[in-house]
Amino acid sequence: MSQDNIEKDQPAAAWEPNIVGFLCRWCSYAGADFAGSSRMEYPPNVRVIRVPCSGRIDPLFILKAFQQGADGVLVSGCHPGDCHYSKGNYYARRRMTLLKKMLDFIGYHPKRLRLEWISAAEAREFADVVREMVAEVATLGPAANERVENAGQVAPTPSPLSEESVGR
Amino acid sequence: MMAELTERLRAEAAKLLSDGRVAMVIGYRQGPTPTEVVPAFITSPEGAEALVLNSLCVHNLATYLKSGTDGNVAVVAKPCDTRALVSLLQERQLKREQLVVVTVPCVGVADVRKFRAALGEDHALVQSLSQEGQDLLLALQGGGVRRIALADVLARKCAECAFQEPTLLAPSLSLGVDVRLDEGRAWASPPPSDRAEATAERIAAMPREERLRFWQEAFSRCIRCYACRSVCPVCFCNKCFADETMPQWVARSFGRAESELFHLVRFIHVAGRCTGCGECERVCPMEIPLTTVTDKMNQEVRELFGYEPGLTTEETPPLAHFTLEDLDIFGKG
Amino acid sequence: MESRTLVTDEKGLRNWLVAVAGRRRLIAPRREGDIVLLAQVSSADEVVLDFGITRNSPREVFFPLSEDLFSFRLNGRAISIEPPRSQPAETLLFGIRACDARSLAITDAVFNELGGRKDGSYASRRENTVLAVLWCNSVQPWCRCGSLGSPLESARGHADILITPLGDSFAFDAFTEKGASLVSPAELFSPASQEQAARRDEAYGKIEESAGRHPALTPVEEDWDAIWDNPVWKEMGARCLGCGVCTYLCPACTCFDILDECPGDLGRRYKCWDSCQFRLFTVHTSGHNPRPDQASRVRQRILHKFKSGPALTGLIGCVGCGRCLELCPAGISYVEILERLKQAAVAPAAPAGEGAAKDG
Amino acid sequence: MPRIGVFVCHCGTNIAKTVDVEQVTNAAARLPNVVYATHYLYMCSEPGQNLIKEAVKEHSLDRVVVAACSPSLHERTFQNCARTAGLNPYLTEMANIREQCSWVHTDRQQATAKAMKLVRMAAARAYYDQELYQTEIPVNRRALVIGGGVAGIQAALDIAQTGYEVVLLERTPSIGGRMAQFDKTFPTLDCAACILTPKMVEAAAEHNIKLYTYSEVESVSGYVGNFEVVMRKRARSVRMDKCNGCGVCWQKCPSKKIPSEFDAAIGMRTAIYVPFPQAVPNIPVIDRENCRYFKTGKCRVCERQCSAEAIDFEQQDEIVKEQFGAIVVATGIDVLDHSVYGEYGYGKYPDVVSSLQLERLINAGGPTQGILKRPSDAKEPESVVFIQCVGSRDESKGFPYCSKVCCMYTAKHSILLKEKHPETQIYIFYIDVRAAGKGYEEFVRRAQEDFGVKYLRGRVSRVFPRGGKMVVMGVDSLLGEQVEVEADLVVLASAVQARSDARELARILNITTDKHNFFTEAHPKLRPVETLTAGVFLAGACQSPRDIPDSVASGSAAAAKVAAMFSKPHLLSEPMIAQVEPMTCVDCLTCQSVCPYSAIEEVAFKDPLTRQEKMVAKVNEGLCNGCGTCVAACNSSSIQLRGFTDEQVFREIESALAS
Repeated sequence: MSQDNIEKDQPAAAWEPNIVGFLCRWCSYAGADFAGSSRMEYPPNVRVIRVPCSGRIDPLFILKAFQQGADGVLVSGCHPGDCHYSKGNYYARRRMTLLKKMLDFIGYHPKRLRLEWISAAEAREFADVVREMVAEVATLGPAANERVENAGQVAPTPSPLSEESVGR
Repeated sequence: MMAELTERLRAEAAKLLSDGRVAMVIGYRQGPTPTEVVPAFITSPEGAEALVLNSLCVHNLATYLKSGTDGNVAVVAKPCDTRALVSLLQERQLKREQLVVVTVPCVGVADVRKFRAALGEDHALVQSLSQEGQDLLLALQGGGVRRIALADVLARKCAECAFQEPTLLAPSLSLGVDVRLDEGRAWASPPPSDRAEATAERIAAMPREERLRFWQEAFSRCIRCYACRSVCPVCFCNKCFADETMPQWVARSFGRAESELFHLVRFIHVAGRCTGCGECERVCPMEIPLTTVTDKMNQEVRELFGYEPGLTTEETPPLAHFTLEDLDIFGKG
Repeated sequence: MESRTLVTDEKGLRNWLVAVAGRRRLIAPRREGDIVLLAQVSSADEVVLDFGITRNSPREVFFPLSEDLFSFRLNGRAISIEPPRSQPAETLLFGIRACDARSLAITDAVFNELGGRKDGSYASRRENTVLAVLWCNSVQPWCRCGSLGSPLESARGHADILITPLGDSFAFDAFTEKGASLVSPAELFSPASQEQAARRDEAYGKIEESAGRHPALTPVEEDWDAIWDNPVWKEMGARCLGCGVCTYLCPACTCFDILDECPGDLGRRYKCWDSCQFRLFTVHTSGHNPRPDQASRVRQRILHKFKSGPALTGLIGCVGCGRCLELCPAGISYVEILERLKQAAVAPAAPAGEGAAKDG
Repeated sequence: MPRIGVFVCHCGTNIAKTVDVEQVTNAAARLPNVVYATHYLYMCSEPGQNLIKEAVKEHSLDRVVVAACSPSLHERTFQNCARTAGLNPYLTEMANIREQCSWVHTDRQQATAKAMKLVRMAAARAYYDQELYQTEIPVNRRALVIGGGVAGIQAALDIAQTGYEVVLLERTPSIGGRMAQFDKTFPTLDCAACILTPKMVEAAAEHNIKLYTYSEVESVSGYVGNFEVVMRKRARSVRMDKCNGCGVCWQKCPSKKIPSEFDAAIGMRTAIYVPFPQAVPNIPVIDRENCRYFKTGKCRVCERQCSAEAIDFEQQDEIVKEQFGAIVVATGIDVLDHSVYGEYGYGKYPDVVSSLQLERLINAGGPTQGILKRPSDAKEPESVVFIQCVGSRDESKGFPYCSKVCCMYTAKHSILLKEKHPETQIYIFYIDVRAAGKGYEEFVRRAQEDFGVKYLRGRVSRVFPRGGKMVVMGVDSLLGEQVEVEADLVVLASAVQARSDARELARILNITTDKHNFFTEAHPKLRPVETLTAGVFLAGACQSPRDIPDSVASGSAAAAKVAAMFSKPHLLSEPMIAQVEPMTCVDCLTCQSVCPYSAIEEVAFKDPLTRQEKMVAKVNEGLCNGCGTCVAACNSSSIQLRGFTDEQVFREIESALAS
């Protein structure tokens, strides 16, 4: 079996949740590392993107991830009061809150976006959050099914009248 | 009353121009046909004669000030329009000293689509338009007069209007340079609200899957003409993320996913800044119920942060600000 | 080629659509939200027969909002190119109006004739599509088609089939082989009676004479110098919001852009609509913009349709469908602009902001 | 087009056991713009790094992606490796396939697939890496120490003695601070004055130290290495250049009944005064609120008496603006105002005093020349009751924290009293005795065992007078019974509290405070004397309750940090910081309102295309710490965070999800 097939067939063969995780480098990413050095096993469905601070996470990142076919997005930063930059996570909290309210209103399942405060010491918490979220998203099923055609494909939704169209 | 008021408006505008207080008065004038009203940019005292005032003055003229002004400008504003002016001042896109606000009374504006529907075949016959209180009067060819009650064609935002006082004239903002024509006006108690239309409540009440389908259909109609963005008074970015190519956040190729991304990000960008003028929805050629989302977001902002955009320049928009009391506003799940 | 007129009732019409839909992709007016759009329909019941004009124009059918030219795969430093996936399907385009049918003459000129080259995908879509015009019941406030030639001629000249509502029934006239062959099966139709033919001509006549007209809707003959700095540009430029409503709803606009996208190692090159009204339309890499303000963009749009365009193709770039008149967020009327230009040719232009020009 | 090299590490079996490094390498080799991919047993090892260096040369790579452990472990290693290979260190990326892959997954196929994904993401990101450079920030090698207590003095001396200029700024007329008020110090019982005074004199004599007493900080601008501080030197009404400190003026001053701050209000002072005899500088100030001349326009006694003609009633506050490279905050503490404890009758009954007042009452330099006389009738008390934790560890009064010093100074007081009058009965109500520290526990035991001080465990409920004595009612929680003790004097061990105006100073310095208004350190363990604002350091009790040894230690620690900073030729700015694109910036300054470091300023910018000038936001590279909060707040993406650009994150998202 060729290398990239492994990569490709994974979703095809048996659907697995695709979750993107944005972790602040000081707390949550370190917490994830700690979970590693403590050999805590958790499912491989989360793709971690390291950012300096949860305050760096533009709601645009999350929306783009969903548009690209993510089934869930995990946002994690330092506990309130512990932000390495003292305030970033407070802004993140407001942004993510409004974002979630909007996604819910638009019809996305609220469980697909998760905000967690995980410190560098909280290896167990990180592993638990990943396990829990993967399980939850797995029961929700592929976001692409909810948002019909095209998520994540190279080609976008066909223009409504073009041949590829499945009708508006 | 409207006629007399229009006269006062023309006089004030002419005076502002002849005194040299302002280089331009932005107001309303009759459009290409008697049943159309369009923004007017008056630069000469004589020009002021073209100004009109009636319930077809739907446009929020603040949007013409979002990229600043050269020289002093006077702008005609309905009470609710002043909120957008406040936002522009708050976000430093306007200089108060260059701005003369001419506030006019408002009995609500028409939903132009409903108005045209009500007018129907008579459209071609209309010679002139005038207004009596909450009735629009259309003089028809051959002497007839068609009377359309505003209540029957009222814009939804007016049915739900909570801003009958110009916010801009709060002492903190008034430089005493403004012209108030809105005093003593009697706001007829908001006419029967037609909330039956797609309002946030109705959509929120739908089962999630239905909501999802509703919005997918809506967004898949979008042709990305960007009229919503162009008309929005708080969409004042010099370069919109949607036009960004490094990276290309939103593909230029068409399709629901791309259009949805554009709209969702735009909703977030105006969240806590949107002053609810409803222009985005008015101009959408595909009639996507955009204000349903912006209203919903404003409601969330109100409940979460106790903030109402466009009331004061003292406060900071909620996403540019936080308090330690936010605690677990995100909630679980 | 003029075949004899056939007649069927609404039930028959819908059955015909069902029959056609069995063989071809059916694109027809469909209600969405509060508007009627041309869209691919899955069942004939969705088709709307009573409407003014569809909000979107048929150009989408031949000139999609975006279409792949090819896709490519990156492999290390190597790039492999793959042809586009889909071939255009056999289609019946039902329910467009005479004015929209006329617009195809303009898009044909641009995509199929200019420079003696054909735009492959446009051409094949044209070939694979049968046009069935649905004759108008009434004249809409914004209709200006009358100014640009007889609606009936537009239909005869550019459609394969003309379907005329006669109240209780519909008259079918096919002007092409393609069209005629599609008006079947025979059992659905009966030949038109004298009386029905008369009613059909009556319907023609009603629209023919009442169709919106305006004297200003003719090519701009004045010199460039005479019109270039007309105050109307500045006035409209100030009012124009720079959105794409007019150009994206216009059946005769043909501007597009070509871009690449490459998430991961699989990319594509595609063509998509663009609008001369967008600020970025003409921006150079250097940042310089030859059309620096909205006034110059409004001027571009109007003069391209009524001066430079006609000079190139011999055709006015407008069919008077009225979409831009109805839906411009700022109430900008190209009719008013043309009128002002032509006035200016005789009398000096009125200063900006004074007196509203009347649009007949 | 970048030329990317991918280097996959086995990490022995740590990675190779669960991840098929072979497959990962082959997949990597086919990623866009990857021109070379290989794997090795230990990439971080010498041969591993050499392998990278050679590949960079051989395949002229300009991007290096290392798939190995966590970047927090070896990012530096491979950045340096790239540097020695002639690349800009910031053109390296790491894919964390150990901590976040091989160590947490067991299914080999899944782990391998994920590893390939992580490599793909890293490579996609690397494509958009830019060369980054640290910019040099000049340092102004002068330090400002705010607060002339023992911590501030120590910090000032240590900095000065490493050869850098220091301004030691003190709000009161003399340096010395709290320690100067004390009689003796625990646990050694050596006299506070005897050990502090020499330091004060030394500070005054040190040529690198400028003393600004009776002065305050008005405002601070600038950033690390380049602060500009505006200070107000309040008018003393006495000319320092003329006064010789003879003291005639304050002996002759007619208004004598002013409660002395230094004596904790149990002693009196005159309107023109030095706070205490050993004051440095030993030059009086006129307290204009209380001076008869300033109140009535008549008097001028001191002026007449002053042979040095040093009195100057016209003197004005002097505003000075000076440049500093670093600031040490050592503003110390206040003592709880006991009136919140009505039940203890402080302020109501003269014979209920605070321990600070007791310090003055038993201090040879104090109002009673060190003979303990109780305030009400100047009688020498035969029995004294001490109440500990008055305020401290008391949620109900909003002081959940322990004041740290009360147990010790109460023991000290009891011993001092016993030494002078062994027959005095002494009771101490306590909750716990906290005596952690060198010789502390022994000290408390001496009080109990050698001096027979009676420790009663329990809270006091009420204090009230009865027949010329104070009655202290409380519970002995060990015996579990009500106790009632009669005493001539009651001493309250009052909670230590942040300065009432600490928040204001924090605002001026742009540093943070905790919920009790103590200044917060950058990291409680690893950066205890730094603040989040680079160049501002903390010393002494302004950070948390401290005793003298701790305060002195932290003073020296802060000094060491300052000296280390000054010893560098220049500071290097963090390279991964935000940067504004002025062409698209619309100057809404949302970035400014969200920046935790006040690093955004507004500047004029001339658009090269329109040639028009406009105002835009600009990032101060000295202040920016690179959190990126402003970047996410900018709707028009006119700010980018170097090293974490939108493009890079975008490509990571894309490749994380691209099939």
